[in-house]
Amino acid sequence: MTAKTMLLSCVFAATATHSFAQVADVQQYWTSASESKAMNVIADAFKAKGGTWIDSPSADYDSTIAAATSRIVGGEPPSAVLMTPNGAMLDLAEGGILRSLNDLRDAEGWQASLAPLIYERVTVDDEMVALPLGVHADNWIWYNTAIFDEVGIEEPTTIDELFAAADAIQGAGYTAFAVGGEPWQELYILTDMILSLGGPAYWNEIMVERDDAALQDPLLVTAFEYFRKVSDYVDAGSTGRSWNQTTNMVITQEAAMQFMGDWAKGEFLAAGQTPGKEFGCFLMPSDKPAYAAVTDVFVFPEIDDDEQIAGQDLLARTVMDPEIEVQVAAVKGSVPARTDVDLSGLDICATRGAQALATPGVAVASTYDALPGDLNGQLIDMATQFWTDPDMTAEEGAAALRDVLAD
Amino acid sequence: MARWFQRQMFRPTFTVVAFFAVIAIFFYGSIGWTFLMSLTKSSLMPRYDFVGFEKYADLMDNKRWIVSCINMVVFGALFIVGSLILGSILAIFIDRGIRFEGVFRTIFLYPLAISLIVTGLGWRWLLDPTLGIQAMVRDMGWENFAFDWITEPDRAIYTLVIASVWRSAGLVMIIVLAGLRSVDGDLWKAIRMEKIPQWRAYVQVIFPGMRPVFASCIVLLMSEVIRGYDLIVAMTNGGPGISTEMPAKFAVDFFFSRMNLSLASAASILMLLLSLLMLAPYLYSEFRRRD
Amino acid sequence: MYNISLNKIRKTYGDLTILHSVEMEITEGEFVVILGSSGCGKSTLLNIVAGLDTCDSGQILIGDKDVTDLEPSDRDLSMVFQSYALFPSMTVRRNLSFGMEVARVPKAEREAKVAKVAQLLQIDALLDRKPSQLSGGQRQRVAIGRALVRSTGVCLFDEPLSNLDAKLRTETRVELKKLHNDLGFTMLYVTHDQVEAMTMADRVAVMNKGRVEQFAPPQEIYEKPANLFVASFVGSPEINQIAGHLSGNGSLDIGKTHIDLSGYAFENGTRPAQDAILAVRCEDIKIVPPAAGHITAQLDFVELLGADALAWVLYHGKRLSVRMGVDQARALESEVGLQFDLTKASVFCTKDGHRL
Amino acid sequence: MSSPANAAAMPRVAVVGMYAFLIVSALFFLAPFLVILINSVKPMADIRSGNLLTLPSEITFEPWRIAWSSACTGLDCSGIKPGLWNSILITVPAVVISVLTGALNGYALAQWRSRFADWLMLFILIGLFVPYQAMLYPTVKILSGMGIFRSYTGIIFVHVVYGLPYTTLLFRNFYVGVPDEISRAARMEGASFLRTFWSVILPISTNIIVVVAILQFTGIWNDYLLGLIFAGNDNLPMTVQLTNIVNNSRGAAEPNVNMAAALLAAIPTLIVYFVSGRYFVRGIATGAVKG
Repeated sequence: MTAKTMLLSCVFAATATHSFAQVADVQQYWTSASESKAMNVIADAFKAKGGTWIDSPSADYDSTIAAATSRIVGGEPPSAVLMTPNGAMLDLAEGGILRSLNDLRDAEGWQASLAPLIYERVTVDDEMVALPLGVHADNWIWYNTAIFDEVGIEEPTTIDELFAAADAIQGAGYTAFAVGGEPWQELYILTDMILSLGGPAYWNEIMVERDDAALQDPLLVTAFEYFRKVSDYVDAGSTGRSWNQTTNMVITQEAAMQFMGDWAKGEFLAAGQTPGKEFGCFLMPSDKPAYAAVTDVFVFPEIDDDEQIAGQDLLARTVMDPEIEVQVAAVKGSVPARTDVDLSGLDICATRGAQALATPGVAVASTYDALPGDLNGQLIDMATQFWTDPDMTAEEGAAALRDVLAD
Repeated sequence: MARWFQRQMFRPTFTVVAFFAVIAIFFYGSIGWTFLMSLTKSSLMPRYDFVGFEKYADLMDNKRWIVSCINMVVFGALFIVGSLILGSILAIFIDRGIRFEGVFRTIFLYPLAISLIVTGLGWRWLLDPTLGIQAMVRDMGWENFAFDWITEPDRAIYTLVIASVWRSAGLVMIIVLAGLRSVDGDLWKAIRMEKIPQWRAYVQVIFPGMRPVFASCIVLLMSEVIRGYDLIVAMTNGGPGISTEMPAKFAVDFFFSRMNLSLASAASILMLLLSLLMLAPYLYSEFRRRD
Repeated sequence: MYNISLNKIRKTYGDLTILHSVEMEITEGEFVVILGSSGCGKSTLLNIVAGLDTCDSGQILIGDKDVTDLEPSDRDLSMVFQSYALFPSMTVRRNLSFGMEVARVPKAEREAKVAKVAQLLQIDALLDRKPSQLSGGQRQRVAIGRALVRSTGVCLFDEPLSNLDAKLRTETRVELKKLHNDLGFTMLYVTHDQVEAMTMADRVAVMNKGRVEQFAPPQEIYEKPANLFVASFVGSPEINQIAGHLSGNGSLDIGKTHIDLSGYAFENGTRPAQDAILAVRCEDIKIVPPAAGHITAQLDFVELLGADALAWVLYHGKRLSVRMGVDQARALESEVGLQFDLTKASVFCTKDGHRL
Repeated sequence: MSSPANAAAMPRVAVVGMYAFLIVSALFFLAPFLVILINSVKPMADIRSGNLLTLPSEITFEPWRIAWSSACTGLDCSGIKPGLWNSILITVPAVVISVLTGALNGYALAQWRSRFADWLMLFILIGLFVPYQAMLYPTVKILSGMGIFRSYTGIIFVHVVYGLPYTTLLFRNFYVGVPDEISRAARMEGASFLRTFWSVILPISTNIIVVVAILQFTGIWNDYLLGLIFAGNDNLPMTVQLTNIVNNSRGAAEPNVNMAAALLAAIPTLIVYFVSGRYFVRGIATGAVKG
């Protein structure tokens, strides 16, 4: 234990002497093996500090939101809800439903220790309303090293090198890009192209500020052309295929590369592969590198039960414990949201991610986090429409994108 | 008063009123509230800032909604007709006193018993050109065999029809079978005396006499069409693109993951109106029959 | 006291009037049959008496007690249904005792009554069977038993014999009548079968379109029908009708034929000139040589019925029936004279059908 | 059913054709089930190699064991086992109450003579078409007002109410076919409406009760969203765990475990179908579909 954590433990011990039991009813959707392990890291630490953890798991984000909002409507809110700092969080925060964590933030100095992008994401109107559990990025490319070695190619560093590599791979008889059939997977490919061509600054202009002039940029048309180009490399079974079945194609050396967030790493690990050995990873190549972050956060609904308020305090401190952050990241394949933690235990992909997140100006919010309301959903609809309709031109695609994003 | 009360003990009125109240509160209360919400701009949580019928206009501009509605009509028609035909044929055969009736009956019925989340996955695998039937047939030597409907935007909806017929034909079979078994035996004797071919007997004599049976089937199937959600999610999740989206999925998606409560509410209200429209012919004939 | 009086019972469904102010006085111990074709309102009337249906206006007295607003079970009456309506899930024993069970009659008393009725109806052996294990006749007995077991004094029957075959029906008819004689209950019995009405009733109420057309002993109904409807409804084959004009001198003119009605006892003794119908039963016509009778007709065909025969003759395009011996029927010529027994005939007003 | 009236001698070709059709149909119905079953006993290696329709290289019941007792469903990794008892505790009383209320309501409606009766039927029929996701928030509000939100009572109540239009319609259509004289006879005997229902009508409704009970059992057993929202943490049904296993979107997928979990969860419903399929047919045959 470091001196700092010992000190924190004393603080916890002090809080624990309150007459309240500390209860946390956690509405969450980390139910797969690796996710469950990660949530257990938090829960075990929480329990070790004297808290009582009530687990309310559900299968996915949608049902978690349905359950959480129902519980809020019904007057029995959970103490904490697992979600992402997206439009839903904004909506809850603006509705005055989320507890402000400013008191804890100021007491613990959290603002300084979080990556700036992440801090910005969890703060609404200067109220800190969520705490990050870990950060993923959705602009990774995962590849099969055996195929790369066989064809004799290196990790590409530009978008043109990427397609050149793809051609070489196709020539060797492999599927270059494994693409699944879920619409959100298709959107990721499009946003990868936009990020690669435009870089973080341009990304923020169109996704965060949603600037009209930026949306007119012909760069978008080029991005759609590349997006369309990817479909030339896709195999027949793409439609409806889940992302992890798709990852499986890379694992089994059927396909060379996949555009996917870093949760894909869990699939490789589960198949007994090691990063840097059987498979490799790189962020979407570009001269203006970017890291499109998807953050997992806890929000804490306003609650009037003293035991649960105490539980929220304890849970908040547990989540933000640097050691816990590192452990969660290691188990789940994500990157710690705190920049002041020891990265030595992370694998090569996570290390790359952590470095990118810590590099100023590289990290941006992914569409999922950045866009309010159901704009992300509309983008998904738009992307999949373009993807499945070969007659749609890149110009039309860009115009459709503009229609969604323009205010 | 006491006498009135005493008399009501012998009448169904109290019961009817009690249940009416429950249904009014839960179902019509919900419809009312949903309508109210459709006039607001609520996103994730209910809010009461009214904007009139704006959301309905948005809905009409929403390509996904329009596609969903068209899909529902196409899907609904094919699904209902398909289920009725397959279910009726199976019922006819089973009614002929075949061997192993119990085995066949159970096989045709079991789809109702298993969760759609999983059977949808089973179907998706079967229909997946690289994993399922197409791959299997090609492995057996027919290299040009193609059955990749699920990957084609124009045809994916037919795969949903196949899986839905698979799920519902058993129910239709049972209901029609029940109808067939209550057909008067003398009618069959007459048909044999007149030397009417069997198929004509079914099409022109037996089935027309079973109109209420088919009406019940159609109403049940329609409610499946309108509320159909699980199977779509499990099989195509609306894809490829938005080619297999349906109104119920639209509403559910917009309720939660799209955080657009008001739009989802507007969609739900329109779905109800749509279902009333679809029910209209049935209701018309029903009311006319009673009069 | 179990007399029943119905005062101005009226019933409508929307625009349709089912019962027009029905009045009926039934004395204690009387067997009254309500006769009518389907849709005449007879079953509705019975249900109103039973309390299963309500009337829009009017009053029902049973034993001088106003029961109009009482529940069926509070009216001291029991009922036998057309389909028997035995409770399918209960044994015969429980079917018989269920009503007493509801009324919380002590068990010993229930058993005693069930035993008594079972013996009376000879259904002792069936007590532990379910209705589905009984034949039609046995079900019928159980249904009657259920009505008798509460031994109220008033018993209602809604076409109770219509589901039995001809032989059983005849037998049960006799038994019912005997039962009535033994028990002395007031019985109100609805049927469309005139044979049942004729054989069992003390008095018959003939109903038509929601009205009681005539309420009288069966023989009177047959011999002196109050109107054309009753005359043609009762009796088989249907009463012969000959339309003509009743002239002031007491003859019925049919074209050039004049039938002298001096033998006929007109109601009130008056006979204003008007269009009228002469109605004569087939057994009240004698065959005579052509031109020797009241009218002359052409023989159409003959039905031999075993005991006797019916000759069908054509008169002015209308078919008339004449009952006669089989031998006489075999010897008929193609043209016959008909002689009417005018003392037994009826004359009705063509316009409204009332008896003249 | 031993010798149906329509069993005219069929030409041999027709008989062969009929059985061929039945067998092909049976294969069509069994296909997804077989895919699920086969893959539930395959090692992950087989599945990774992409052979979903081929037979397993070795049969392993490990996926079944994992699904039953060690798959992760949240913080816990103890499979679907913990939810089994909850599912039973919810489903059995919910089905019983649902059947009783549906029967009572259906009987009341069948008995109710009023010119509003048809309109009331329409009123209830529309309830069949309300997408239940649109009813969530209002129902939450009502239940929390009643103090039974997220409780054992609450989840049973919700299942009963949501099933009411369906059960009512089925029972009502059955009771319309029951001779009215039976109810009248009971009334003559002095039995009140409820007494008649309980002592006379309910005992003769076995067949339709089986039908409704099976349909409700299937529906309630397979329900996920209502259980998640209304049951409360202590009463979560097995489907919540099943869905948590099958649907986790970003974890490593193990389809063989998913399939095994689905089959495990379906065992009770399958048993119900096998055991009562016979009654099911008979039940529908006795009038569930009239009207």
